[in-house]
Amino acid sequence: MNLIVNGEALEVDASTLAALLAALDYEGDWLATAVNSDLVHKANRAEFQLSDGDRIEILSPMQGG
Amino acid sequence: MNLIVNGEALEVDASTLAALLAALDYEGDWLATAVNSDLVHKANRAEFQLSDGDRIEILSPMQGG
Amino acid sequence: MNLIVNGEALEVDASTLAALLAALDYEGDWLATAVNSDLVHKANRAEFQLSDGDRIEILSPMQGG
Amino acid sequence: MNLIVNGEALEVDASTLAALLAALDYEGDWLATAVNSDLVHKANRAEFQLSDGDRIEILSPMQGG
Amino acid sequence: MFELFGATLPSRLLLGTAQYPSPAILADAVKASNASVVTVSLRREMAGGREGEKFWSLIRALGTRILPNTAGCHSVKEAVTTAKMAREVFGTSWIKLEVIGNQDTLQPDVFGLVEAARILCEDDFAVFPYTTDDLVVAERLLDAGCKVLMPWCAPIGSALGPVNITALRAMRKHFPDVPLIVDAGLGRPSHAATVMELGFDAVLLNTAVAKAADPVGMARAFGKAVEAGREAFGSGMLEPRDVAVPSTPTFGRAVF
Amino acid sequence: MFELFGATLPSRLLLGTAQYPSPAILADAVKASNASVVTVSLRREMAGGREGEKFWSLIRALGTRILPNTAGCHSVKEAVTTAKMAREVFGTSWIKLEVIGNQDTLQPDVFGLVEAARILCEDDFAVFPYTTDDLVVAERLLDAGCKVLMPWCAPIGSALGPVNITALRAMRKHFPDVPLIVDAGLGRPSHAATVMELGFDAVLLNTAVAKAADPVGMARAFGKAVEAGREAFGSGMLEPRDVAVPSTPTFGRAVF
Amino acid sequence: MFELFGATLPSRLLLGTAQYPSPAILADAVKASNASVVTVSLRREMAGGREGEKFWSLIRALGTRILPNTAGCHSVKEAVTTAKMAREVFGTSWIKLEVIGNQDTLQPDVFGLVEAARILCEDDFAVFPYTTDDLVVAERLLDAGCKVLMPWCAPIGSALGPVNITALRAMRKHFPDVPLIVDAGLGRPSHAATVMELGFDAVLLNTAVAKAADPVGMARAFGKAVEAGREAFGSGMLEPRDVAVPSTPTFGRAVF
Amino acid sequence: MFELFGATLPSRLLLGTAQYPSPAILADAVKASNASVVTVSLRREMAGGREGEKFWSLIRALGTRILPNTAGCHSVKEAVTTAKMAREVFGTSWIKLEVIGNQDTLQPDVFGLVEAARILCEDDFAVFPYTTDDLVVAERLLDAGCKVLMPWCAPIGSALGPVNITALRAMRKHFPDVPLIVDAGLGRPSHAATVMELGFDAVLLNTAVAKAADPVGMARAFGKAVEAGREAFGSGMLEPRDVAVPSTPTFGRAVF
Repeated sequence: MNLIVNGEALEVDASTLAALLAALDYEGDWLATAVNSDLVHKANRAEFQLSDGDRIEILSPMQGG
Repeated sequence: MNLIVNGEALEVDASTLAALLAALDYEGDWLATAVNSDLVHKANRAEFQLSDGDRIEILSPMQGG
Repeated sequence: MNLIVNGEALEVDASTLAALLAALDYEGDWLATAVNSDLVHKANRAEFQLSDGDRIEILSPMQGG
Repeated sequence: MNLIVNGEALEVDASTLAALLAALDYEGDWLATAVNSDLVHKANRAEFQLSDGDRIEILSPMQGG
Repeated sequence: MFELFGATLPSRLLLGTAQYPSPAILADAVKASNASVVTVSLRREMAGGREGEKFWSLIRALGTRILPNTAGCHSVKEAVTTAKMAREVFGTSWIKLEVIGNQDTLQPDVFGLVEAARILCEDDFAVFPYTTDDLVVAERLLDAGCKVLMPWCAPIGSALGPVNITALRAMRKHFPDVPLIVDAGLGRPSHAATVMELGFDAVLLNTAVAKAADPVGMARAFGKAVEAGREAFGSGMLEPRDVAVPSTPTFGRAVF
Repeated sequence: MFELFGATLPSRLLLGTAQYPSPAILADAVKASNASVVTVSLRREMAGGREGEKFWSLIRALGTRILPNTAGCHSVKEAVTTAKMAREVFGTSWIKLEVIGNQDTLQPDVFGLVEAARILCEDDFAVFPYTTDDLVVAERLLDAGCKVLMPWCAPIGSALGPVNITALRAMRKHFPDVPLIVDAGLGRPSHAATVMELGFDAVLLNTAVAKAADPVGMARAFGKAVEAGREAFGSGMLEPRDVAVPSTPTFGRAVF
Repeated sequence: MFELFGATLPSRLLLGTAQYPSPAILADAVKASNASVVTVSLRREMAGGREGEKFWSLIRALGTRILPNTAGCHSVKEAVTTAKMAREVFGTSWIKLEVIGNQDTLQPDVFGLVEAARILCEDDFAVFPYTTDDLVVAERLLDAGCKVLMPWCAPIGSALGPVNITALRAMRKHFPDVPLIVDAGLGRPSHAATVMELGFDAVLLNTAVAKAADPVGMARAFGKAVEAGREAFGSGMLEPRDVAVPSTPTFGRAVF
Repeated sequence: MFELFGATLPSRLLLGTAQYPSPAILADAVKASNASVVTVSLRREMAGGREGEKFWSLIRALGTRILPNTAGCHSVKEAVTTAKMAREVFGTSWIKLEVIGNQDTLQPDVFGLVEAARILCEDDFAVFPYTTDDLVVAERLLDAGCKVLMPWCAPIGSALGPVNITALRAMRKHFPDVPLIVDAGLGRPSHAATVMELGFDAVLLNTAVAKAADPVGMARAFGKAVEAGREAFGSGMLEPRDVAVPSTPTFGRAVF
């Protein structure tokens, strides 16, 4: 499937958000995910179906002012 | 008819805005009129029908900053 | 003898500065004395001869900024 | 005679200030002269005798703030 | 010379007409200030009244441009209707748009201001928005169709002068090509000169002149200060330096 | 109009003649500024030189009063001798007395200044002492015979403008009847207007005009600013207020 | 002690966590400042990355309250989604709401800010809006459900300190009971003390500490300055006086 | 830690002892301020009086260094004799030298000051001269033997704070190695922090603490502000910048 992950176009074989994270070796409960500009809760990643062209943001804590 | 003219409740016998101005002895082309918060052009005062409870503003030039 | 002590004219029977202090019931080592605008050391008060019209200042610690 | 004229050491054959000015081709009533830090009036230049080592200043108008 | 909405104005001073000791002093002050524009307003006329007519004749006689305001309006609706009434009475589409948002500081309600500006610009008014020094609000006003901006430099009538030079500088830098008129808060001619030196295109004031002990003299003073500030802006001012440098050359100094 | 040592001066601006791009620009700047007095200096003339003569003719042609200075003098002796030489050359007993005490700030040496002032006043000079804003020093200068004072408002050539308004106010208040001329430190016309609004009698400047991109335009700007500030001082300015008050009367406002 | 959203905070200093030379220095600076709250952010994590985890552990170890921000968001949508993601990651409903409207001054887009604030307040966020000193905007934010306001005192990272004291005073006076935190623009401890003396409830800063030559020393300095300003506010400061009065009593002075 | 005349002082705050509501409050304020030095004075004792003794015991109990002053002296002779009497009573050669030259501003008579300083330095006093920000006067005081300078930052008791930052900066720059103590004119802790940030070595104040509604709280506030300012000076403060820069890094920002 063609996705845009953190701004980069990727072709990944993953039907759900959880699968995508696993495929890309993301793990840890300090991650936050959004698909097409909307938050997807940790709890919903497993059943969240991805579609071609989805824009996914995977964020984690950083310094801030 | 019961009208509110420049904030004061009046009972006037005038069916049009033009008639009201005449009845109250208003004259002069430097006057501007509004009924219920909308401008009524000079040209339209004659045919502008007033209704009971209408709020009329009759304004003229003053100093301003 | 006519003296001016702390700005007040007095007639006192005292020939030395020490005698004057005693006569006026001044005591304490926290006092400083000047005669006619010059310091008179504690140690010199006993032999310091006063003359008619001398101006004596007797000062002690006070608050200051 | 050895003189210091406007800061420069010169040997000039001139016994008076007026002679010095002439020798150095100075002229004009807009000049002011001082010898050894004192003003010498225009009128006195002719009789003003110079001595060896005198410091002479010859000034004229300039821009100023 | 100064261009606004196609009009060429002989001076960069806009003067208010309120609060003068007398109509005669108002007229003299306007002349002394060499103002090219005067602001006016509308108020309720009494039955049979002629007050408005007297004032209107006085103003027309001044021969300046007229800029009606929507002073005292607190809502978009009030401001828009007042603007339309003003256009009919004064025969000009120029309008100083005021939508007041706070009774203490008489500062603009920037939300209502942008909304009213859009409505009036679409209705072909030449809108002079009385606004703050907020750059983002300024952008919105330009998007709404405004061609000129009138930031305050301090609360109306406060006479404090420019209280935030940093913001005024940023505004001038950010909008190099938009006519910027400082409106409200000026107290002294030196304040007017200061904002003109920053490159503002003009100033609008009222209270500082009208409430002076001698309004006519003060009007003249402001007129000169505005010219002075503008000329200085165009003549390339010195930047402040921390160390003193001699004005009289040190070369050729006598040594005694 | 402004009286100094019996002379009636047409303007309250005194202008320096140093550092202009050319003699022609200097002359035009003086005219544009409407200055009533120009300051000049003395320097070493080269053997056979005519520099001084050229400059002197230029200055005389301006038709203004001339105020020679003792610029660059660091000792009482230097200053006194320079003053005497200036009196002979320029034919005036007016002298701007500078005794410099610090090379960084070019500030006056107030000790040498008072001493030199006493000597020159006794010798019938009309002394214009370049001093600080120190009231006690000012008293000494008056005791020494000075009839006018010239406090700085910032270091010479710094263009910082009045850095200590509190001190300038105190000085004006303390010497209500002594002519006070702000000398040195002004950078912009608004600075000049500010000190004139405080009630100072005149300003003396040089660098801010001479080093501007357009000295003639800047000279004109300062000329107007000085007039503006003086007229404002005489016209009773508004005191700053903390809360805003409407300029347009609220009485008779329409309600929509 | 200082109450915010039911939490009792031991100090009135909120500190940012960005731009420190190292994580260790960040941790030491937070401790030295005695800050009760630190701000954090979110950024993209690389595949397989552990950066976020490291930072997150460091922050948790500080034992302070955490205030996530929406730094860099230019739209309402961005800000709202970022806030929701932050709530999930950081486990707090506190959010410093930034909707940037201008890239030069990094000032808030007050229109987007109010809209985003309304959405987040309805979603039970404890919103800390980064806003300007505009009273009317402040009213809108309170109407939108905000319980605290964070006005800037100068552009972010400018270190200019309070550039508009008049506006800050008006804000404090107008909202006596709303917690007001000065956010952005502070450069020196004296700036922090100044706004605390005006009665502001707390300050939030980052660059002034993180970019100092010695961030830990500077953090300590700011911590003390905030306490000093608050204590002064509560201790009744002297009003400035124009005429000097002696501190040492004149009564009983010796006369020599 | 801070060295003066061989003594190591635990803090950089010197506090006056005048005008407190009560002796107890004076004592508490000194403790709360952590002042390392207190200033005292001399006055006429009544025949049989014990006032001086009570005050003297109170002061000794504070355990701080004592700095007697010559407050109120208007002549060299007065100041010198007062200094000598103080040395005998207080058993210290430290003396805060005041020679007042103007009753309105209570500013120093710099002429008398330099003369008195010379006499007292020759007599082995450790002279703390209360002076202005005049660099030339400062040079004379050092020539006279002074090892420390105490410039005012505003008139005594005015609470105006530093009215001439330019002059204070110049003074610090010109005398990098001379201990400089700002004396008189401070009104708020932020003022104290400001001058300490400029690199001054210490501050001396009295009225701002003694006349506060809560002198003890205000004393504590000033104590902290002085420490904050000093630590900031040593920690390398940010220079103000005109354009805003983001504190939160823009790298890795999410895009929605």
